Amino acid sequence: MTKLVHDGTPEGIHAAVTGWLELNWTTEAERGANASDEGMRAWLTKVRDAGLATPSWPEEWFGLGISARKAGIIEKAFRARKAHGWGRDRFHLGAISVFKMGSEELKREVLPDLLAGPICCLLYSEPNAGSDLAGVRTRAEQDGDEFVVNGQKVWTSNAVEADYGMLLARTNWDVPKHKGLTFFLFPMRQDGVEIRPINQITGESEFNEVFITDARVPARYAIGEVSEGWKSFQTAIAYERLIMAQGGTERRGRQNEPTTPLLIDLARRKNRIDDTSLRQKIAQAIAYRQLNSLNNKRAKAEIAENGASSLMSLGKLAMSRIQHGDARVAAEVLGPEALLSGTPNPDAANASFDAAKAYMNSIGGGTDQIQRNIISERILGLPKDDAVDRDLPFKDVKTG
Amino acid sequence: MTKLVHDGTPEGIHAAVTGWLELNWTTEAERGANASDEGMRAWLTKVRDAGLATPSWPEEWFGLGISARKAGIIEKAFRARKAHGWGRDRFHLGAISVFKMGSEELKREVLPDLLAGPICCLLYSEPNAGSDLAGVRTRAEQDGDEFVVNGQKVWTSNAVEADYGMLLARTNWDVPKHKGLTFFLFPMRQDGVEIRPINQITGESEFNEVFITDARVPARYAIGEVSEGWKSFQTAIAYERLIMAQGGTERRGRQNEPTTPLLIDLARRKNRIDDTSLRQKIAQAIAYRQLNSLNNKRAKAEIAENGASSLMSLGKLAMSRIQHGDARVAAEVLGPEALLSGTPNPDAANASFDAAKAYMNSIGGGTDQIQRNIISERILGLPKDDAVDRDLPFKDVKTG
Amino acid sequence: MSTLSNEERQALCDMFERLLRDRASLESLRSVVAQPEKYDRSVWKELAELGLLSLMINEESDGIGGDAQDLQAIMEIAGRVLFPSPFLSTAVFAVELLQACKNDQLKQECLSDIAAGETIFAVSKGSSTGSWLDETKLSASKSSDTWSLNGVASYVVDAPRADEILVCANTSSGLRMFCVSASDADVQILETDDPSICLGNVSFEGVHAEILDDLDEAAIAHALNTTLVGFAAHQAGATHAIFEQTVEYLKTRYQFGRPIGSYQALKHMAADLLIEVESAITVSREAAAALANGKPNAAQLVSLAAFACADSFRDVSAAAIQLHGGIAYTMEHDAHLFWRHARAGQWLFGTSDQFREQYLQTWEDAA
Amino acid sequence: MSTLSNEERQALCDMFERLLRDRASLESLRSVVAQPEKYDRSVWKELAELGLLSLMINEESDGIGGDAQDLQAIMEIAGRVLFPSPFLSTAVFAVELLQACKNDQLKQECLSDIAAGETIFAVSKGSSTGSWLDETKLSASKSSDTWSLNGVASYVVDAPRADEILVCANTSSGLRMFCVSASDADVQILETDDPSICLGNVSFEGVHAEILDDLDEAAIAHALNTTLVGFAAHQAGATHAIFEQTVEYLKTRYQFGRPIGSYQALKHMAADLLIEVESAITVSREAAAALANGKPNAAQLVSLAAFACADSFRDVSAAAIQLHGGIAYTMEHDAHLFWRHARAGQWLFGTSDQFREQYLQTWEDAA
Repeated sequence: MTKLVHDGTPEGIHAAVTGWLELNWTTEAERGANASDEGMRAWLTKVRDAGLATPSWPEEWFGLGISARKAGIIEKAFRARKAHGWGRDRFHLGAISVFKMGSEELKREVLPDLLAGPICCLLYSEPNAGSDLAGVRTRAEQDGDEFVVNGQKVWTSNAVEADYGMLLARTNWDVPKHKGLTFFLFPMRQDGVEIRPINQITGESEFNEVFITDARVPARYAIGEVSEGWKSFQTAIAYERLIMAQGGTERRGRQNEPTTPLLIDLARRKNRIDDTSLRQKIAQAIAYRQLNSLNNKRAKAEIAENGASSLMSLGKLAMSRIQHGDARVAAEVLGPEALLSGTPNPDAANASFDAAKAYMNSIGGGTDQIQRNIISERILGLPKDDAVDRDLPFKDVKTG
Repeated sequence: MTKLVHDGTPEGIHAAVTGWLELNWTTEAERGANASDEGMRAWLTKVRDAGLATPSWPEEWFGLGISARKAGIIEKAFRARKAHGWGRDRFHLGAISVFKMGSEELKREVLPDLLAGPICCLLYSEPNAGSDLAGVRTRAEQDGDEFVVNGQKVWTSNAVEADYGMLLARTNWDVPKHKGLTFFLFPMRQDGVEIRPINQITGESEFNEVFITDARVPARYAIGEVSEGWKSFQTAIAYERLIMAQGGTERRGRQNEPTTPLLIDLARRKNRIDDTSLRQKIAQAIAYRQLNSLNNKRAKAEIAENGASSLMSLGKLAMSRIQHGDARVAAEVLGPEALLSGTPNPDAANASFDAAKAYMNSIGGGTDQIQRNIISERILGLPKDDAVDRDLPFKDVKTG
Repeated sequence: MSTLSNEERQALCDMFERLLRDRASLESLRSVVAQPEKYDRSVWKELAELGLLSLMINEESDGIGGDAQDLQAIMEIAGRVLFPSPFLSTAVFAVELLQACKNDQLKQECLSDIAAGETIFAVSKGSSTGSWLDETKLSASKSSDTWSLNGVASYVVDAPRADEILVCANTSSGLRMFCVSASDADVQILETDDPSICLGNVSFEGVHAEILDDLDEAAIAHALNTTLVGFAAHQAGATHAIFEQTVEYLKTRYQFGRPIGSYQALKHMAADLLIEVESAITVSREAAAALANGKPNAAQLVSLAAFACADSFRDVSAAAIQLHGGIAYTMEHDAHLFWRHARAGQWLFGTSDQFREQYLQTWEDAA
Repeated sequence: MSTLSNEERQALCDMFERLLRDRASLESLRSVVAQPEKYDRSVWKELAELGLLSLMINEESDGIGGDAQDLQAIMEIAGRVLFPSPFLSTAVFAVELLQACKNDQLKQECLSDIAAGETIFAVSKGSSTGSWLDETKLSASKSSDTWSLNGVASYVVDAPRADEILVCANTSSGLRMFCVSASDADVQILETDDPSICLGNVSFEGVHAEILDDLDEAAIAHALNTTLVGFAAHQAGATHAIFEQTVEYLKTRYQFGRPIGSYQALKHMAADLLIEVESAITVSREAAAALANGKPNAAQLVSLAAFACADSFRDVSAAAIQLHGGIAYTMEHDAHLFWRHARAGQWLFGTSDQFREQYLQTWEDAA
């Protein structure tokens, strides 16, 4: 429990954290953290206790009470040393949600643990609640000071690794859909939680189905009030978007502008680079990617200047055209080779994989159609569709 | 008033009408009909009186009371002689509407005249009632045994030539929109009817705006009951569709399969026929046209066999892709020549005209979007959108 | 012209449909194509017993004597369940070629073996792409009355499961077709992206071959056109099936308290797709009718059907995944089977671009 | 780099915007372009007085010394009202070429005439298509120190209203650029589909020409790129304007008791178009910035802007008519003015296909 000592100036913080790392992130500590769960937990506990996991949080809550900008100095120092454990105030959705919306009691109970290891998965989507997340039908019924949970969740990544799930469940069926939901920190390691991998059309299994049968969650693990979970959930996904945007732009940047666009490389290797009409298609595919990358760049500049940019909302939809288009051009470059698959045919296997994977963008995380709704309503200000289910008691909402 | 005498057999009818034409459609009669309105009226009166204008109607209503199939024999004979005046039971919307839906009194009053010359225009669309025809705001108010009409109609063809207009007007504003409409046979030749040509983006003026100010229509000229005009109107447009389908398929047939597709001809004349990628576009354009033509052929066969074909509803939407696509390929064939216009540059002028004219199909007579609604709801059985204005008193319907 | 009456054709179709429903449903596809030969030999035997393998064999050779329209009707049904089999290669393409040649003994033996379900054929242009619109890479030479073949034929449909291979080769008197025993050639099995197709590269090194007598390029083209009509019909049937399944899903899947098929964006996608679906069905039927009746525009319509059906299938099956949403992103769902098969259809006999070019030429020639 | 501060650029834009609002609104376009010269000379004079015609002229030649980014900002504004004028030919392309040459007297005279609004220039590659990516058809020969030109330059922008023509011609030492008095050449006025552009074919028969000294192909390419950025910005501005007008219409037009912009089919069209609109604006600005700052990828971004802006404008203006419905099918409505201008933009400096090809080459060269 020895907090980092610093003088509050950027220089002072930099010196303090560098010194702290020098002292603590020893070869031995590094080896320990990378070797085992216990080693990692020991290290993360040390980082937490020094206030370095969540420096922007108040001192009484594991933080140093410094500004986000100053917290960035700490992140940078950790990154430079390739040390683990920083930035849980920015990147650990479970910890953030509990910290921002949990009760005092819950925070005292779980935050120390959450900041020292456990990861959280997202128990949002259900087979019948995809685009319509507020339509979840997983049932949580109070039984003393616990809730008994029954239902099925899908498209959960890291379900196997997770200690907790951020669970959206229905606690009241007699009110309109947004008003009967509760948002729980749900313990995953218990009987009644069965995890099955989903086989994707790409051949991957990044996601799981989670079957929940008479599983239990303490009532005090509700994040926010019972049956007011939609508000907590909205706050949580706003943080999630922020996390994805911060993590995402860097990755996207690299992906968008390789030194030689992959399609040119492929066409050269397949001796198709001189085909005039194929060249047009390759050029257009590269162009769409570059235009999107330039739009992202402009969005960042606008955010830096005004704190917001409507352009941010266009990227995901644009990416669908890019990815489906790229995959189609790649297949055309390959010609009949695209009929093949398997390790002896890596180019064909990649082209097929990319063609299937493009649906991950155009369907997952809000379909293209949902994105177009969002763009036309939030950016262009076009009127919303009437929601037929908005004011109905949920039990009366039609489900087909 | 000398009806054609025939024995009711196909051969007998054929012989009788051929004989009648031999006797009456003399060089002199032909010259008269083509020379002046009066000459034409005299001829049409003769045709009407012989029962040849509306052979499928009962004998007491200017007809011969014969089947539609047998009426076809008469049409054929007239066509063979290039004689005017046949088929008003199939192609004169005003006469058909009055005959099918008008009161006994109205029929006696106007049918004799309608069958002997006058043409009818359609006073349906308004500036604020395009896709939403039942939303017309032209007002008809009863004043004794007349209605006083005020309002504006658009997209009326033949307004200048027309003696009557088929008018859809609102007679009750306190009931939902479909329930307050009256369908009138409206006399066009009166004060208070002002006609202005619409200048289309093609350079043509096929249509007019019709401004109606305190014009009058006798109450007995309502086709169907007052304020039950939506039903009459629906019946009338069903006839209109039939007329367009019967007239349209022949024209379309010719247009679809010229000996050499126009794009090939153009590409040859412009020395672009060897351009590989242009050839792909030309081929695809021709293909879309031929596929539509084959679908129409299949539709006709299905109609002949089953009396109906869902394929009939696809043609108009398909034609939008065809026409916009053709125009674009034509411009690409022309290259910079497409920048030009005017009589010295007929190919460019045609390409520009066709590009603009394509909107006539994709907007006029029900936009592509309306067509897609119809196809998805009526053919595929997908659910209708909720109509927010269906049950509101019309005066409370929002108009922006 | 077919020797079948409309009623007989309908009875044949009904029989075939029943067989597929009972023995080759879409549900069984995954397990069937997971086997090395990628088809169900017992179903094949049943096809033989029902006489369906002799659909295209003339009556004088004890076949049914069906024509392109009969084939079209059967293949539309097969397409609906992506029926995996060497039917098109064996019972259509090979039959048409053998019937047109003058090697009486070979013809008689092969046709009766085919009808009995005992011999599987692969047929190849011998090109490096598998396309029938690219040139053959094989050469044939004759010494003391026997022909031998040299070269490689790539992407040969059904080669890994074939007993006999019919293949084009260049001779001093032009392009001719030869019959080779598959065991004499070197067949390399290709791993395919679409599990329902069977592909191989076939190398010939001085392989003994029997030439098909009096079979000129026009005869080969006619057999190819019949096969293309069959494949177009197969694609049209598949397009129709995945579209129907999608529309059904739009009606039964609810989000926000209403069927997703009530959303205009999805309704309009479906309306546009319907044009594709109906066009595919129409053109495959029209091409079959023109071919069966020897119409002068038969070749034109076959080219049109070849690319129009391939492209419609590609676009409709791709949209079907999008319209289904997440559930179609799983291997368990059938949508990707159609999508993969449509993807394969882009290359199996020739590309859409090649058929479009050929189609344009038929218009130019006609003018 | 520009000599203007951000504030100065903004002030210039505000001034230009005011001028257009007062004197060159979209409403006035039809009457202006109906006149033989297709532009408003009094507005041109005002541009001169406000100094805008010397935007691209260096400070040492008494100009504003603006760069590609300043030009981009101005042209985006011009595009919003489809401002018809010879600005791009005269105040941009000609200025850039003249400034790069070493003919001091010619340069000084021309630049001051341009700044004063007294001379109109046309600039041409001398190709048969008007495209700068096709080869010049003109040849220049020199005898006793004077050059004379022969050949025909087609689809030359602004030629019918130009006093001077700058044109490329082939010489024994490669492609060079010449200045010709328009009165010495034979200018055939072309009737245009888009009334806001002015085009001519120009025949040269032994016409006396002054060669622009030390102006090599790289210098010509740089002047062209600046012009292309200006035109791309003009198209981006026009695209933005017609899109905004369309979205506004979707909000105010009611059918079936609700704004048509509440229908998902139209909302989704608008969402897709927004990507086109923003991409056009972004890429025209990025290309301008790269060019102004001498970035190595400037040529790549200019090619990209050239076809991306042309194609976005074409697609957005075409959809705008559809989204407006019947009202946009009338001459009185502005939508078709944008649509026609977008159509013309497909060919004015080169086709999108040509720029796409050029763009791909920049990637290949970079690799």
